[in-house]
Amino acid sequence: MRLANPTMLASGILGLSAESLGNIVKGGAGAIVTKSVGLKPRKGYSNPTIVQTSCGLINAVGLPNPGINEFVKEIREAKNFNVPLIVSVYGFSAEEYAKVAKKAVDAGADAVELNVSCPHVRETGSEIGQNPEVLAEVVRKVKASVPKPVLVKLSPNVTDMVEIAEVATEAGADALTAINTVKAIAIDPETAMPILSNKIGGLSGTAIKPIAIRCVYEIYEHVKVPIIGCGGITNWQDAVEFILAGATAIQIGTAIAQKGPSVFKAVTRGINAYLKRKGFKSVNEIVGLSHRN
Amino acid sequence: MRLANPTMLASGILGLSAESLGNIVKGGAGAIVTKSVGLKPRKGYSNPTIVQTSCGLINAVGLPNPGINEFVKEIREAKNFNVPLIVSVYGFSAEEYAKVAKKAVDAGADAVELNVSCPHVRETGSEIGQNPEVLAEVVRKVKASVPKPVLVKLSPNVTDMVEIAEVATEAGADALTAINTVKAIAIDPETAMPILSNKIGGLSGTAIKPIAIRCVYEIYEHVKVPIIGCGGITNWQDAVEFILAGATAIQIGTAIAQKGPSVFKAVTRGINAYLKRKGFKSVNEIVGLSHRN
Amino acid sequence: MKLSAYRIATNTLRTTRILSVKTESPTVRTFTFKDRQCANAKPGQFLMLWIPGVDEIPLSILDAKENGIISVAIKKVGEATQALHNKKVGEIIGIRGPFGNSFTLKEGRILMVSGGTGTAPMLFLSKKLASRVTRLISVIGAKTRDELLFMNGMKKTVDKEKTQIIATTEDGSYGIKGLATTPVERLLEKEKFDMIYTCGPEQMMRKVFDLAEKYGVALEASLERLMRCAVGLCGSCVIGGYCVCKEGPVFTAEQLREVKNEFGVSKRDFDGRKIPLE
Amino acid sequence: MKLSAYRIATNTLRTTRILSVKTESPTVRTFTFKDRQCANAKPGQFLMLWIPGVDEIPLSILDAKENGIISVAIKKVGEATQALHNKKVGEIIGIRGPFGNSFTLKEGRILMVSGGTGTAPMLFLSKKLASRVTRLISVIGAKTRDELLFMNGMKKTVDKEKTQIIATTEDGSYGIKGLATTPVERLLEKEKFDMIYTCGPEQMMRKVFDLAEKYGVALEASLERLMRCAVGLCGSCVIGGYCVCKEGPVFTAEQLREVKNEFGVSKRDFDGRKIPLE
Ligand SMILES: Cc1cc2nc3c(=O)[nH]c(=O)nc-3n(C[C@H](O)[C@H](O)[C@H](O)COP(=O)(O)OP(=O)(O)OC[C@H]3O[C@@H](n4cnc5c(N)ncnc54)[C@H](O)[C@@H]3O)c2cc1C
Ligand SMILES: Cc1cc2nc3c(=O)[nH]c(=O)nc-3n(C[C@H](O)[C@H](O)[C@H](O)COP(=O)(O)OP(=O)(O)OC[C@H]3O[C@@H](n4cnc5c(N)ncnc54)[C@H](O)[C@@H]3O)c2cc1C
Ligand SMILES: Cc1cc2nc3c(=O)[nH]c(=O)nc-3n(C[C@H](O)[C@H](O)[C@H](O)COP(=O)(O)O)c2cc1C
Ligand SMILES: Cc1cc2nc3c(=O)[nH]c(=O)nc-3n(C[C@H](O)[C@H](O)[C@H](O)COP(=O)(O)O)c2cc1C
Ligand code: FES
Ligand code: FES
Repeated sequence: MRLANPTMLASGILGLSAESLGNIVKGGAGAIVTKSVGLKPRKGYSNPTIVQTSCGLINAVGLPNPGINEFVKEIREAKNFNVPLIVSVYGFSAEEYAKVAKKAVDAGADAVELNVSCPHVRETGSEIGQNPEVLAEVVRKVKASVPKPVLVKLSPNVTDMVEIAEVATEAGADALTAINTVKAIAIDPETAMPILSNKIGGLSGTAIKPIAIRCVYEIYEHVKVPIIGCGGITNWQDAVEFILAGATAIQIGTAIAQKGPSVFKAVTRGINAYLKRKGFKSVNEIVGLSHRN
Repeated sequence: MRLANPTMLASGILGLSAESLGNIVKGGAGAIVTKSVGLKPRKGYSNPTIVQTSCGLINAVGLPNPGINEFVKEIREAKNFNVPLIVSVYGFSAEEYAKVAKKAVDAGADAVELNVSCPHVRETGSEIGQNPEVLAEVVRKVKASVPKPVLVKLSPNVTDMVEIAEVATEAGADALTAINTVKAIAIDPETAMPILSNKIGGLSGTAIKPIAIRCVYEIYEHVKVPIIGCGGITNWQDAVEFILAGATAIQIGTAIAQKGPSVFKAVTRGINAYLKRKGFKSVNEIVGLSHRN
Repeated sequence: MKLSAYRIATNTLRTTRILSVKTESPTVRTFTFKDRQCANAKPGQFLMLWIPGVDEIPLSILDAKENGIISVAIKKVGEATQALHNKKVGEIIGIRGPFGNSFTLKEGRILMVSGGTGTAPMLFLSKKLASRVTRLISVIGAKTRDELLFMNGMKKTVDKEKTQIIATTEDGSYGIKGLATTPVERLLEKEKFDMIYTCGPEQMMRKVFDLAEKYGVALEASLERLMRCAVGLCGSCVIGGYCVCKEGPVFTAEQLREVKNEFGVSKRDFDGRKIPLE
Repeated sequence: MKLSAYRIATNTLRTTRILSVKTESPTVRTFTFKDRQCANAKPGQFLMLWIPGVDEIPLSILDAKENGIISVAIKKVGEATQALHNKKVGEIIGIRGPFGNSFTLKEGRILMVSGGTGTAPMLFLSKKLASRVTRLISVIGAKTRDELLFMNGMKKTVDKEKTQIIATTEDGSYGIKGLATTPVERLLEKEKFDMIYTCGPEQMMRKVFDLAEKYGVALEASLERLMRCAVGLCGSCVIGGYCVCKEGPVFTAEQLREVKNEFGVSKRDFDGRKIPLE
């Protein structure tokens, strides 16, 4: 899988319709990741599903999606954009992950990203990614059923990132995405109520950037597969920080709310200017460079 | 241990000298927690030991402290301020924790807080607080050697906050402080270097508030001991949010850099005005109120 | 693409108290509250209103005064709106916004066509247009006479010489019998308009759009879609390649042409599936 | 307590390139670089300078031009300062700050007493004072002639009529033989001063302080302590109840009286222990 540039859309951001994904491609993304899709349709949680904090967003959308059987239409349409299409997949069992992944690939996905890190839906997401045995089984089953690269998206809500990263790669992950959102809550003082209908959600945006970069930094020295950095990236400096920490590519989500889809172009331009100024020929030359001493 | 008001100084902030602690008391803190002290003197890491991010600070000071034998002087002086004095304690073994705690209490500490959550010093701090067996042993040993309340300060860098909180309380913790800093890093794009000399540090300040409140919220339903909320508190609204999540008192650290020691008075005033406006008589009436439905 | 278009400062949730509740019709009540951040909201913009413990729903801004007194008109259709109708003065609600774009303020000869609570932004718009128009015809539709909204408000807004208000009711209990669209073709045949603004049930707007296309008149319509984030992230509100929360809710005829196969035809359900408009 | 005193906006680390390096003495070099946030720094303020991969150290600002050209004078004393001395034009350093308070700008008759790189903030201060003073005596001390710093700079700054520069060297190779404090008592006997400013080795400043107390002259001294955070959090820089990084580095005679048993006597080591000043 070759990317035109190292920027990718993060899963769950405008990723349910092919036309929206098309706008992201127009905005300059080097690859697109769909919203996480499961075997059956899910309505998600009722509102509020999103709440802003001083330097981020907490969301508990609850994985709304039309189910893979319906979603294949969007996949077929979105595969016509000339960038790699990665379908994010979740399931309530290893079999479900594998089934959904297979249907996604059959419909034309260039790769699948396993969402084993959503912090707000029970019996899937991070409940899988926090459990080494279950995680390994999920990755193995998916690997066995699809001939395309399998990315595993990691949760920061674990004691030991390295352990989980190693489990995922040993089970066959072709790349790791780090990170999904950080478990968080917001409570309104006036009503004494958690604001999100699901109460607990996941924190994204600027607030989590230093945590996300640390996760990439930690796992870089222990795995050989490419790492895709994600969490709070708003500008090229953020992207470069992730790459220097060990990321081969990066994903952008929350920043799209402020900067629009053209954030991908802006970040790519910034990375290229940086490489040129520093005398490097490609992103690969600076991947993990901060580990040099 | 009775506090004049629910605000406390967080450990590691101006907490190495009695005179600085005195300023914090003048600023209105209801209790003071010292810098974490160990058995032997430690110089800490070389600079940079602190780096600012968009909405927080990352620090890896490395637990500099003069060792408990020297520090007892400060304890004896600081116990004269008319607020509870809590000595934060770390060790490289359960025995060390117990020894330091005993010396602190013998010198006059009203309670000890066990730092089992510092994310940047090996073989102590979070390496202890992330391991249920070791944690239980540390808490038990300390409990057995001091007749004063033992607070356990929890790390957010764990898969399961509730498990750790339960282990700590079952081992005898009289209260839990949540949370210490979140493991993080900052890399400078121009030099491609991690900025902190220790590379990895702990994120504090506004950025981590929603994570800290979530930790308090999660453990509140599972433990009976008081919880002291900590992480990113800057104003009374933040404090109230922690209390509604389940905290009986709160600690303030990073905000002192912007607001000075009078932040304690300002927060206390705000909490009191809130209670009055809402018709409550005391903080206790609103502890954990957000769990009501 | 201007950066300012992507500012999300107004996305912070703040709580405020209901200042007044007024019953406008058997199913519609207007609520006022104070909110500084909405003080400069423009006609067409919407806010997200949090009913603590129940839901958070998008509502068009009915009026925004400089002193921060904001009003919204709410039609009781389900759980959230029912819960709101039960709320009394002094109770706490939460607000995010204002969100989205707004109607352009045209000069000259204007036609407005609205139905149901769609009349809310039209009333707001007509206040802002009052001084600029030479003619304003406002067609307001409802099922029955007592559901006709803001007739008086609309009358007061623009001066009588220039303004004409046409009511339609499905049961004929007031004004013209039929749908709001019924008088529109006749009006377009007779007069030349510089702009048609429309807001209301989507099938109604679609008809108005088709007529506007036929007669070559410029048009802006305010659309509704499922809103979650309201800041262009979650994708629940998409129509074609547009996020209604951010690139809308007001769309021009040119844009509507692009989404012709969805506009007035289908929307996306809570699970993201396309379903026919009921 | 003003809120502005607690702003930490300048705490963000930024990197910049060394624009020039000048050898001032066998042990001291001045470095210039561009940094907008220090453009309005005041005499007495300091910055934290990051030597990537080595250390981050506090340095007094020697000069800050409106165009953001900043200079610092660095004495080679250990690993970090040695590493800095090896740096060449174009190499990257990091900057945080400016931090701390500054000298008050007095009018009238001024005495300055400085030693070593303590002359750096004195030179900066004398530039700001130039137009306000009626008399300025600057006592500059060093071990030997070639370590006397900024004599020329100081001469150029204030006009000759008003200014007198007195050099002292311990070996008598230039000016008065002895310590910077040697001529001070004589000066205080002879003349009345409105303010004494002092910066340099702490024992020197302590002597100047004792003399100022004896002769009843106002004094401000710039102190050094171990700096880590520079924003009043970590507590490494405390003297008495003060954080030198925030409530200092400039202290008045009144404040110094409060910390008399530490000032010129002891400091806190890296592990927080009080140790005697060497
Ligand atoms: C931009 C915009 C402006 C609006 N302005 C007004 C207004 O001024 N006055 C007014 O009364 N109504 C307005 N609405 C519609 C209003 O949001 C819905 O009537 C309300 O959400 C219904 O909620 P409920 O729980 O009462 O009904 P439910 O029974 O939950 O839903 C009834 C229908 O309302 C719609 N709906 C429910 N939740 C949402 C949501 N989060 N986002 C969008 N649609 C939803 C769905 O189509 C649903 O089928 C507006 C909608 C949008 C998108
Ligand atoms: C407010 C302030 C302003 C200063 N201004 C200047 C100046 O303009 N020019 C100049 O040459 N020097 C200045 N210094 C002193 C300078 O910071 C030290 O010389 C430098 O840190 C020594 O570092 P090193 O690694 O070369 O030496 P080391 O061998 O590491 O240390 C030598 C001594 O320097 C001191 N020191 C080391 N690290 C620090 C630190 N982080 N904070 C404070 N002191 C430290 C200690 O007392 C130590 O014993 C200033 C110090 C302070 C606090
Ligand atoms: C509204 C929203 C919805 C999301 N949905 C998903 C999802 O379905 N699957 C997933 O793996 N991650 C999801 N995420 C997480 C993002 O993909 C990303 O990991 C996270 O937001 C951090 O990146 P950011 O700070 O750039 O947004 C979602 C994030 C947001 C804000
Ligand atoms: C400079 C600094 C030093 C700290 N040192 C300690 C320490 O010694 N022991 C400890 O338990 N926590 C220490 N902490 C963590 C704080 O006590 C607190 O848990 C954390 O900063 C979150 O709170 P805040 O956001 O209010 O700062 C330190 C934090 C900072 C910023
Ligand atoms: S409501 Fe989320 S993108 Fe429009
Ligand atoms: S250097 Fe940290 S408090 Fe002054």
